[in-house]
Amino acid sequence: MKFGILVNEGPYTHEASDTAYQFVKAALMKGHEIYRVFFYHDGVNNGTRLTVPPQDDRNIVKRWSDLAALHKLDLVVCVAAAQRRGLIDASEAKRHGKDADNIAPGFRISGLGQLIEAGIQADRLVVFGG
Amino acid sequence: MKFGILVNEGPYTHEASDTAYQFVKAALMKGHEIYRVFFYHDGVNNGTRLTVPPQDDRNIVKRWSDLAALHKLDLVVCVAAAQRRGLIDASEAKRHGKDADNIAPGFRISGLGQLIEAGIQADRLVVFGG
Amino acid sequence: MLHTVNKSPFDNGTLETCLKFAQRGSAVLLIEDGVYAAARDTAVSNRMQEAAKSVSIYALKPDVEARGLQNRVMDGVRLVDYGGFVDLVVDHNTVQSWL
Amino acid sequence: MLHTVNKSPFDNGTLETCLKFAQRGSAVLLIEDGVYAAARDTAVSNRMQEAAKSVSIYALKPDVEARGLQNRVMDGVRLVDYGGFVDLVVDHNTVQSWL
Amino acid sequence: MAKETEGGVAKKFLYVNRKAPYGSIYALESLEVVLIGAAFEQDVSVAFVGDGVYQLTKGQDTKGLEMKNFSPTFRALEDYDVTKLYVEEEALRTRGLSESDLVVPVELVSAQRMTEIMEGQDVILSF
Amino acid sequence: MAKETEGGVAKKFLYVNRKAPYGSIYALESLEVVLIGAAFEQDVSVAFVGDGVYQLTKGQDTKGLEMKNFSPTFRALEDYDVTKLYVEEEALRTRGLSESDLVVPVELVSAQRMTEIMEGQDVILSF
Repeated sequence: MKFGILVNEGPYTHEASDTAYQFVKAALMKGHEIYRVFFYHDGVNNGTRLTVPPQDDRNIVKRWSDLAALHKLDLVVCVAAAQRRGLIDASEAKRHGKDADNIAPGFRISGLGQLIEAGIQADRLVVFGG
Repeated sequence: MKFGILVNEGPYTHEASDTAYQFVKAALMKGHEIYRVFFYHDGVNNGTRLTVPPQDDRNIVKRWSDLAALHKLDLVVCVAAAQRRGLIDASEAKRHGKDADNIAPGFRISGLGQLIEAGIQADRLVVFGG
Repeated sequence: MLHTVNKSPFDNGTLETCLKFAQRGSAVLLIEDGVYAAARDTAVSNRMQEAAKSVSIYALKPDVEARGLQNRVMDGVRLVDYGGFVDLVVDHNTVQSWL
Repeated sequence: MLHTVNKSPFDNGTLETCLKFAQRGSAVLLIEDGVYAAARDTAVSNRMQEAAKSVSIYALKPDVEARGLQNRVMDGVRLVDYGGFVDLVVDHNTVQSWL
Repeated sequence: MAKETEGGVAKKFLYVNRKAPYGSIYALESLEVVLIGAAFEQDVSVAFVGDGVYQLTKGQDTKGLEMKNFSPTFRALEDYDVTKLYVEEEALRTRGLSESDLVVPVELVSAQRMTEIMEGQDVILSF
Repeated sequence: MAKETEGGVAKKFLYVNRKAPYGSIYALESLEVVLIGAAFEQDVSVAFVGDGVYQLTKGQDTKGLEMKNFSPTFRALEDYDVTKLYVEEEALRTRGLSESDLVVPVELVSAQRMTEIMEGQDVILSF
């Protein structure tokens, strides 16, 4: 079965990102397909490569990046939500005259249409929020 | 009177940062002193210079930076909370091998002791949260 | 003591918790989504009228206006602007934010 | 339909709202802080027992264990792991997350 | 439940709004999803339950907050062919509100009717 | 209310915990403030009300969440001279818990007593 996943809260602050990650991992292990993971609201903050979590804690961003690399997951960060919160990639940085970017490997920035499309294409859309 | 201010939520997502900003501005207009504004939990995200808010919306980060410049405010971002969430300055970036930093002008990163000290030194500590 | 409450009273227990611990004579300032508790004729307005007998209730005017409540504020709730919020903090020894 | 609830039932109305709209025969999965509603002998356990007569109640085991509730789960609540969560989603046509 | 359209099969999308505006950004960002989603020619409904009904109230004046008042945007939904707006009647009543306090025409529904609407969907996005 | 110490005047700090652990990070980051604050030799109290009492419960096993179980850290508070832990009795009872379910010795207090404790503070940090 094909799943779409929506993550609405940032890493560490709320458990939503953890639950979504464990759900995705379990779905993959059962042979399901993850059509897309879409990050909205504060969920966009899952896509920054600048976190330095405590040594004895999980690395939420890296966990997403690694899982994406292993399973060719499509991790999409909403551009509008990302702009409000300071999550940008190199081309966005250039376009808006910013001197740095912070997006993590495996994530891409795109529009809200990608969420709707996931709702259309996937058999189930599951929302993880705060 | 001397005020300490604690901001616990990020820009745009919760109104806490707006309320804290308006409170600080009003206190300054009344001739009070702002001993320090401390950013904790998701509040650290107020300190990123990479936001690109919509044209017709307020620019929360710039508003803090401008107010800090005008009134020599001490805007302190908690280092532990910031590391979890990917808010870093140049020296933190270097120390942790990150290739970019994102802190905005007028903010500095320091420890939680700065919050306790604000509680001790200020006549009132006011908490703005989510 | 000054208490602030920033949550709507309908889907959340924050206001109730604040009132449980607010001593007679203290002040309660409704801010952000907390201002919905200041409206007349709601499921919590009796509770608020009762509370107003033992504590002073204030509501932050810019938040009241943003939510279209300016003509619905119940008797006994005083509106303050951000400067009034500052004055309330000055006038009380401590502030407790109920989040 | 599968409903998920991720808030504690004590300071928040999310569970109550979910139960209000959950049709007889649907499934309710308690996750994250929502699992506190699965505990025996609390102020909401009668409400949950009542709800269990018309909907199937599940709780996410890793969340139950993290909160030390493993020996307190009330009769009639079924524990599932993340794989069981996936199966519940597969077995129902839609999922509604009550946040 | 999906219905056939020229472009293929349209899915039934329901957006469920449970949060008041301005205190947090969920209400505004939910509306942004509805607007973008309207371009996809699906079968769209929007539900307002609990504090979500506050999003639709008249008389919002956000100047003091320096925020944008987005309540007029709900009036534009009709131009996007988003016309099925359902409001939980009890939520309105609990908050001392009636249909005349809202910025757009809506269908007031009982909890039972709202349940049926929810049960009839393919995709539910909750905020 | 402030009392004199060798280093000058100590203020009375109260940390008020109202959030359950793990569902959000407030509980953990609140504890981090208490630990850092302990070094400042102030007069520290910690209150647990509502869902905050869940932070102290025994038997937490977070392996399945891949998170760190921080409940044992409350036992270390004594080493930092943080010994005034107040728990709202009604909050415990409502949740089917008693003092024996908690990882540390605490003082169970009535709502009235908790009010008095709050009123006696100089600085209140709420989470």
